[in-house]
Amino acid sequence: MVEYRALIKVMLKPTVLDPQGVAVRNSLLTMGYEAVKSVRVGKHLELTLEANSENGAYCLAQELCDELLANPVVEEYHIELAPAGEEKGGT
Amino acid sequence: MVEYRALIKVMLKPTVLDPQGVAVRNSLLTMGYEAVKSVRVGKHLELTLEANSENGAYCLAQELCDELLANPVVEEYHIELAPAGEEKGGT
Amino acid sequence: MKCAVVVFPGSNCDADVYHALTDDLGVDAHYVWHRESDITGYDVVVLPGGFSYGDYLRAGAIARFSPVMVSVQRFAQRGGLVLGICNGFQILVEAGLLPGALLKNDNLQFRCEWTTLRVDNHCTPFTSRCRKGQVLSLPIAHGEGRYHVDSDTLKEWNDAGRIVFRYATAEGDACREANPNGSLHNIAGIVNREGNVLGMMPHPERATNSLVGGEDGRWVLGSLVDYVERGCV
Amino acid sequence: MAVRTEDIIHNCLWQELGLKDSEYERIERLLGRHPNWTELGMFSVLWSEHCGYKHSKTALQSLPTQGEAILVGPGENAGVVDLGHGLALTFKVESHNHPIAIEPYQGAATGIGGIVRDILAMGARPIALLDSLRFGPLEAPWPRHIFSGVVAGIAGYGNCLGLPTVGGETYFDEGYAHNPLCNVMCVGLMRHEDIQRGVAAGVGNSVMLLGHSTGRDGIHGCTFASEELGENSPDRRPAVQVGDPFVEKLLIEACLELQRTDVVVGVQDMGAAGITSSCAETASRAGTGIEIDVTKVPLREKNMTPYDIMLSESQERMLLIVERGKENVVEEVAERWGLHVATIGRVTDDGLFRVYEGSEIVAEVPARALTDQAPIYRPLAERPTYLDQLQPIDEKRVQSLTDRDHLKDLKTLLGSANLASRRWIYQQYDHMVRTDTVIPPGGDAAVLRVKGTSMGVAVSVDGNGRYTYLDPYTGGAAAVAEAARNIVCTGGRPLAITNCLNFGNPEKPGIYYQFAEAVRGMGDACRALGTPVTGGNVSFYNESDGKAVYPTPVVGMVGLLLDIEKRLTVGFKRAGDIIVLLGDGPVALGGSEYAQRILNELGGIPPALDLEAEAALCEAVLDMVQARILSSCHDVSDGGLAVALAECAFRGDAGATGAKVHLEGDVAPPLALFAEGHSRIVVSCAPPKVDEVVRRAQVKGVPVRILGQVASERFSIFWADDILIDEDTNELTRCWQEGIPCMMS
Ligand SMILES: Nc1ncnc2c1ncn2[C@@H]1O[C@H](COP(=O)(O)OP(=O)(O)O)[C@@H](O)[C@H]1O
Ligand SMILES: [Mg+2]
Repeated sequence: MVEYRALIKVMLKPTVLDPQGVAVRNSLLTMGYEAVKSVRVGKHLELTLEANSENGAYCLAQELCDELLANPVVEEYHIELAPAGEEKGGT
Repeated sequence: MVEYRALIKVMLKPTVLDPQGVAVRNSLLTMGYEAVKSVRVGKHLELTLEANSENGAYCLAQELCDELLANPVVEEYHIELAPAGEEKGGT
Repeated sequence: MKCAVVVFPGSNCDADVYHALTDDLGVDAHYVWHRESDITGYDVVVLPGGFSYGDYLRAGAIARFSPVMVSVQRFAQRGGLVLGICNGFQILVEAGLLPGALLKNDNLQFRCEWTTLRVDNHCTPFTSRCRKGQVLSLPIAHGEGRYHVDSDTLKEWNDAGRIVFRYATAEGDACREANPNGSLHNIAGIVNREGNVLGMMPHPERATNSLVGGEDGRWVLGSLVDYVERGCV
Repeated sequence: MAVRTEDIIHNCLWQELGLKDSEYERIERLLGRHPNWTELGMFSVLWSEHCGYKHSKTALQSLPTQGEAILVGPGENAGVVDLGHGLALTFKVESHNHPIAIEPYQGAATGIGGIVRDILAMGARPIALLDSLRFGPLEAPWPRHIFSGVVAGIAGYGNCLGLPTVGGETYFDEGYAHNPLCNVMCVGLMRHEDIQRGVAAGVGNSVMLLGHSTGRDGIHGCTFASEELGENSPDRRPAVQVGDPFVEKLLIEACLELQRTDVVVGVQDMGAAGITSSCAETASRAGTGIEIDVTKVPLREKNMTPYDIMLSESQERMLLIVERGKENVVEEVAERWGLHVATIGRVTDDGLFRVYEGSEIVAEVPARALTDQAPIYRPLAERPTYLDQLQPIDEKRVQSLTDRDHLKDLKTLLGSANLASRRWIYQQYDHMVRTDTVIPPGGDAAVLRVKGTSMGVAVSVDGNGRYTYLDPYTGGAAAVAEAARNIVCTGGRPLAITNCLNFGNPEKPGIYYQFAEAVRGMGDACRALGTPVTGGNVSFYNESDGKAVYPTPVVGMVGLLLDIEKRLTVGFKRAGDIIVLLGDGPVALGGSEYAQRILNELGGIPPALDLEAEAALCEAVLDMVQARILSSCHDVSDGGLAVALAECAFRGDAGATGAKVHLEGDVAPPLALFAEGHSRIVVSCAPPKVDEVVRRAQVKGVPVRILGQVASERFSIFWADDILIDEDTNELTRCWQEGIPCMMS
């Protein structure tokens, strides 16, 4: 068993209104940052997983997303795997 | 002026309690996913920016994080730049 | 009528539902802990409001994996009546018992206030006491109540009258001004295909006594009592 | 890493922990030796102002604490008053000022968490929250950011707990621009027999920790709360605590479940100074000793030293003293609710607080030395010179303002930050959950029903920093008087108060003068109005870069309605009802909203307060409540009479949203409309009841004046034959409702 870090990005589908993104963009505009053309806000999850292989880790992460971490009705996700590396504080 | 996409990850500092991460991990455990050793939940932001150069875009993103997008007291952030490419749904 | 009020860790309207049912409507209600798997013998199961599991990740996302939800699924499949209020609605949607999703309010704030709703389908076990188009005054209290669903389902649900409540003005106009959270088509409550599972964001249990502001919640909870007694709408 | 005792002595390291040299010497004397680093840390937190009340104890001793209704007075986690029917109410206010200045959302959220655990420790079910907030003017971005963060934080935490936030108060003023204040109050309900004490009773009993795991969060939070925010504060900032309302909710249910098992002999919340203060306090209250082993504490971070563990302020934890051999009962309940639990030690009989790390003793100090033997200072009080330079606002000048547009001024006031509708705030709070909120936020006091009885409980939180700045004694008294008036306006009889005293650095004589005078005023008012003090909280050092906050005593009051059907609300009920002003105290423009917003005058001399007149007014209204002759009731406070009347109209029932009022008298129109004063209440009644209202007022010696009539939807105020104000109420309502949302968007 090896430890992997799964970096998971969960975003609202492009067709779903993201009021948070709109609000962030508006405040940036009032702060004078006109160079910011659009903002979308989603979630970023970092998991430490045990798996036999990188592929196994990927499949596990995918399963977790499908089951719990993302809501397929409105969200889409993207998984990246990284070596476990330095432990960054426990949960 | 060129368009860039800034992908920004904002996470609670490792020493700060992440109640969401703990709750997600606990529920994954009761669902039988014992291979998941830790979970942390943060934000992912995608911005479209106009800048003169990649470096300019990076500095702008950094300024935005310091000013508004991240809370330096409890959070840390990480910026990645990508070519503007395909627009992924505007705000 | 015998009613189960499911208690998830973090539920906080369980006692309110229990109290409204027993004290104001004279219903025989019982708490059911989320780890229990036996819900036989009940006529109605209520999933109450609150913040199950802190509403962390997404409202209702974790609660749907509570052991009791397997029984609730089965109960619903056999035609049992299930009412999800607020967080209960969010759990039903996450569990796939109702279509769609409940997203952050468009104003990005938690909202607690009285709203007015139009009854668009009075032929359900949950609205049998109402008239079509009747306007009910019920409170909302949520941060994630913006109903969203894909356009095909929306059309199907619309056409089949499965959208039971819409936020509307006191005159019954489901306009933008009457919408407290940006919900698609002002949707406040929907029912499943079979008509036995209803989810709604507003809180009928907060409006069963004039002392705390109104009695319109009895139109909903009382409809259930009638239905169970009569066995039909 | 352990700091060696030699280094402590050589480098005077106690100074880094905020201890004075004399305090260090006192510790040496109490121990008869040098303290080690962990011990020094323990003293530094318990002897901080926040925990030790070093500078405030003497003044606070003058407050009245006895009364018929008092079941538990100061000294416990919260005071308790009797409601009758075997029921009791517990309540307390606490400040979280420093944390919100750094991180408004989490600062406010953890403030709620802390006060709720105080109530929980008394054995009560928390039933309601209130919040008293102060920020700088909303025109500036930083106060807006703090304000919106604090409101969101209270909402985020309180709503998740299922506790209704039913009231509060919110002021915006330059005096808070650099020192925002957040005071939160929690109210709990219980049966008499369930009252718990924070005692480590019964030698041999187990000391258990329930709730969250322990991390490095907030180490030295209370030392930090006892310092000014200065240039170098960022480095001294303790790790900000992040609240976990979900775990707190579980903790509430688990503690209440344990309450029914009889295995718990003592409960103590863990707030400031975590394990150190909770252990020391329970042992010292019980006159016992306590020993614990830090290796038994569930941790969430690696490499934590005994020092870290003892001083951690991790949230959502409770300390339980449990009958020996019954630990498994607690463990079962903890398991059911998914909470961490651990037996970390036991009660002893030697009066010592002994800390082990495994088998090694890492600290050993008398519990009482920590809790009761902090030095007591009698700071120097010196009347600040600014007070002698205050001049009454030149009323002649104001009287000459005959050409003012009073309607325009009224609209400006109604839309101003301090007078505009608070709906933007309380609609973010779940104020209805638990279905007991009979009078929701927006009235004078909030009223909760007590299910299963005909009773109601009224709660209010009040204070006026600007008045206190201009007249500290009267400001302290006025906070009590206003709270009482608010309770009485709903038909409740005031029972008792708790307070939160927010001041600058007490080591400065001018600040201590403000403090001592405000406390004196508060004490006099409590005696006059029959509302003893059941406890409170002091927050000093609200200064940044040497500039102190407005002195802000905040009073949280509870009252009782024996028959909730007799409650009264602000709004007019029927057109044609007669509007009557009860009380006729002196009015002034000093410190008023009118002076500030319209005249741009910050100073002046605020109105005087006659406590006897106030008491008579309260009695008169309560008498009328019993007789059921009133339709509505509202006190005249910020903004003066015109604003109070407008508020009655805004809240009026359909068809009763207007007023037609005639003013006259020896003051000029602007003063009659907008000057502020205490001891005034506007009531309305059906025409046939007017004589009785007048008679009952006169019996109590309360001046009465008939002002006019409730109208259907027009708001007009006349002066002899002149029209001062005449407007559609809807238009005024719009100004009032849009005030805050406009400033926040
Ligand atoms: N921060 C707050 N949280 C909840 N309610 C609030 C808050 N601030 C003000 N309110 C409510 O708004 C109403 C008006 O407040 P205020 O003007 O302070 O009343 P009063 O002058 O009668 O004390 C009250 O019902 C009060 O409880
Ligand atoms: Mg008032």
